[in-house]
Amino acid sequence: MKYQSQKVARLYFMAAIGLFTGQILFGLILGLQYVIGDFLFPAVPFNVARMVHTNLLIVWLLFGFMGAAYYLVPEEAERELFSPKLAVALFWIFLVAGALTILGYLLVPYSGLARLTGNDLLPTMGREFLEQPTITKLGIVVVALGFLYNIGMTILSGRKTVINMVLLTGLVGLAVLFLFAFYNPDNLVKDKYYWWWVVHLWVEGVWELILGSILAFVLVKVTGVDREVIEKWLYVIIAMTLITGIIGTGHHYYWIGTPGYWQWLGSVFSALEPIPFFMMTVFAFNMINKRRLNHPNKAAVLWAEGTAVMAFLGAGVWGFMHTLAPVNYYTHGTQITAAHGHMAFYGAYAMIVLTIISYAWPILRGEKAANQRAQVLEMWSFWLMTVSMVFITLFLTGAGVLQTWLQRYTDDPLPFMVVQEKIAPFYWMREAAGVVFLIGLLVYLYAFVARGKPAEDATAA
Amino acid sequence: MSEVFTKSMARNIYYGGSLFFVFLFLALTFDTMKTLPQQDNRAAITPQVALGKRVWEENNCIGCHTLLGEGAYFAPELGNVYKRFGNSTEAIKAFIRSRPANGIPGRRSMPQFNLSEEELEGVAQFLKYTSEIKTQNWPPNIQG
Amino acid sequence: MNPLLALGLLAALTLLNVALNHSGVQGAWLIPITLALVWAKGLVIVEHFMQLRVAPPLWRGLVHGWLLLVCTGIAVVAP
Amino acid sequence: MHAITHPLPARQLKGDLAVWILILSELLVFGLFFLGYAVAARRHPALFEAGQATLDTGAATLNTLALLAASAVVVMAIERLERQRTREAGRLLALAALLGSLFLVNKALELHHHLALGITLSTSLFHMFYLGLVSFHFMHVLAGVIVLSWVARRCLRDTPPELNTVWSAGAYWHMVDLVWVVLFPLVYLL
Repeated sequence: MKYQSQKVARLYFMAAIGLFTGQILFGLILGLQYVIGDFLFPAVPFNVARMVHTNLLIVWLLFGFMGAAYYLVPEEAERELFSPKLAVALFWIFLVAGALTILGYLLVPYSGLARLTGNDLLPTMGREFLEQPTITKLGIVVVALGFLYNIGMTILSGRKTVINMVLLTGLVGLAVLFLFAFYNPDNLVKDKYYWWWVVHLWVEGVWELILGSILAFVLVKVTGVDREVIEKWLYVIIAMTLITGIIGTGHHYYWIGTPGYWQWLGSVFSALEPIPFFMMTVFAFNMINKRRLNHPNKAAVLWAEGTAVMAFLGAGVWGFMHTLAPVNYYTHGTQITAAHGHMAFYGAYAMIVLTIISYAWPILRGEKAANQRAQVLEMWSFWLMTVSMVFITLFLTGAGVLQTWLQRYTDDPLPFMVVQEKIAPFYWMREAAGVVFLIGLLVYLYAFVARGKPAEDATAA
Repeated sequence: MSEVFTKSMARNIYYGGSLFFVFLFLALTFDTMKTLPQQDNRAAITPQVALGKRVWEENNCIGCHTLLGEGAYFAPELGNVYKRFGNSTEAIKAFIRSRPANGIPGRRSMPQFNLSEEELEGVAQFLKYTSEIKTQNWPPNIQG
Repeated sequence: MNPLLALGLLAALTLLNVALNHSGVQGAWLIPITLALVWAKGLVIVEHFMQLRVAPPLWRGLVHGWLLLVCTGIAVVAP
Repeated sequence: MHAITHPLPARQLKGDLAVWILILSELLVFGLFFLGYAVAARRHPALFEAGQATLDTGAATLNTLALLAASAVVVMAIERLERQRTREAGRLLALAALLGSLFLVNKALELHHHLALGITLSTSLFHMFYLGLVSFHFMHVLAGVIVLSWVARRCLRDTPPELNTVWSAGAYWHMVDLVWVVLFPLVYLL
């Protein structure tokens, strides 16, 4: 660790892992509710559990991104963080606000939460992924602005590397696009149209800039390949991401009341969306093959490779599978979407956060890499989680194909609930794969214990 | 190497290309907003429908159902439920009203939301309005 | 090829194409011929304007492949 | 047996790899739209024939010639620049930009004519393809003209950009031309 203020990242990483664990537990509850319909009903109905599952995902990824930024920005800018105190203060504000929101979801009926937080004044609640009370959304804006100020001042007054500039554009885009969460007209079509400006332009736009810059940073560090080479590929890859991804938003505008031309625009541009992911995979493996040093942190290298592959499979291949309008006409809003969502989020975003944590955590403890045993455990957890995510995706795909066939495609389509019962075996298998994922996560957590005392404390003693 | 590959050109492509497509996207958004009145059934948005949308949101219906295919995949699509229920707002209201507070043993069940008559009517009108949005003939059939 | 000569060739091919399609003649061969002319024009642009004749085979192949694919694709699909 | 004394000159891609990656992706986008057009035209022959009848082939032919001429002039300019005749190159590039602008004006008039009739992307499938393809291509020509004008200005001031940059600009411009060469017969003639 070169700069003292990088230490702030530890707090953020700890919170991220904690919330990740919560997300997985609620995922298992949801999976069970798919097959045992009255599980925990009416105490934790499905909609509440799902809201907790998805909101925890978003929040832990944001914690991860912020931690990553606090770690890598000072090192890239070659100066201390502008204000470590602000970073710590924002951490606690964000954590407490997040925890209160989750508790609100679990303890108060959602309509009560809406009343309690004055949703009538500026109604923004009750839209998928944006379920947070308006006051929480305002809190997110405040935290984001403070965070951007802190990171921006550090970057602009230090060395301006490509990695830092791309990260900064990604973070600014993240904050700006979130403002559309406050636009909620009575007109459902307009509501949906701009809702995607947050959701799609986040995950298939600015978040990919963040992903790209974190991956590039880790690759620079673990391969020793010339920064110049990595940076220009970073530029080209994210350029391709935006060129295909911005108009690619059109694949969400097929059936929500928007004009028909979006079917052509969305199909063509999103057919090309796998290209930047493919380039990222080729790029990551190329850099690792051309490495000029053997970094002792093998686990971090594995996570980086895993991100490159799984992002391509989940976002690229599984996205392409149902992105063409004539296909999407039948698969829209089925378990195919769920399959794609699971692997894409895990492969692209969960794994990149786990990559930077894997790389940075030992350094924050004053060692270059974890001990052999801890690394082996971490790599076991990598394989357990990744392989079970592949199976979760495959089972959901099976469920989705069958659902599409029975409910949408045959001459004599069956009602939703009848179909759900027919595809229950797939849900059971998905739940089993989910349990294996949890075991992988427990191994991951145990790997932290197996690291032993930090080197810093050891020298101090 | 037979190719020249410079960082400055890569940067130009990133900024130039992004800007180009941002403009294109804004232009398309402008056109979409101009076209929407013919598609989005806005004439039907009464205060009742607006109230219904609020009730829909404040009970987090999207947490189980899909609406025009977006949402959770745990419960049936509701974009066309008005038509599926025989073009009847009464049937929708009756269904919501009749949900057992403690669920159905072993099965998925919609919670009892204890909506007022006014709220019930609002939700039903909101779903009627939604079913009349021109969605390029989606969903493929009445089952949603 | 001298650029002006190339330009002359391209202009001639263009005018030929327009004349062909406006002469009122009909026939199953009209579309293949039109696309063959397009392909010929594309060849001149790719080889002599974009200078791909001196480029590594991969890039040359990619652009030529695109041109061929688009021309034959349209010829096959067109009514 | 003769030993080869002069190695063959190394094969070289004229222009920056980053630009060529962009060119390839643009070609892919246009290619997919072209095939989409062909499929749509096959499925609705009457609609597309009627639509085509309303287009002004004469103006489009003139436009094709302007674009082709601009491309040839760019090649001539680059030849001059490679021999350090910078100002001459600058004048030729300015001519190319002018020819490009001619295309833009002509096309803008054509688009304006259609828009004034109240035609939009949603009027019919034909108009969606026609307006969509033509204005998407229009934006590319516009970008190309801006780039060419910038290079021309630098050359005229005797401070030309690096040869790699000029090649890149040229390659992009030729791509815009290449796309039009397919687009023109597809939309206006077939």
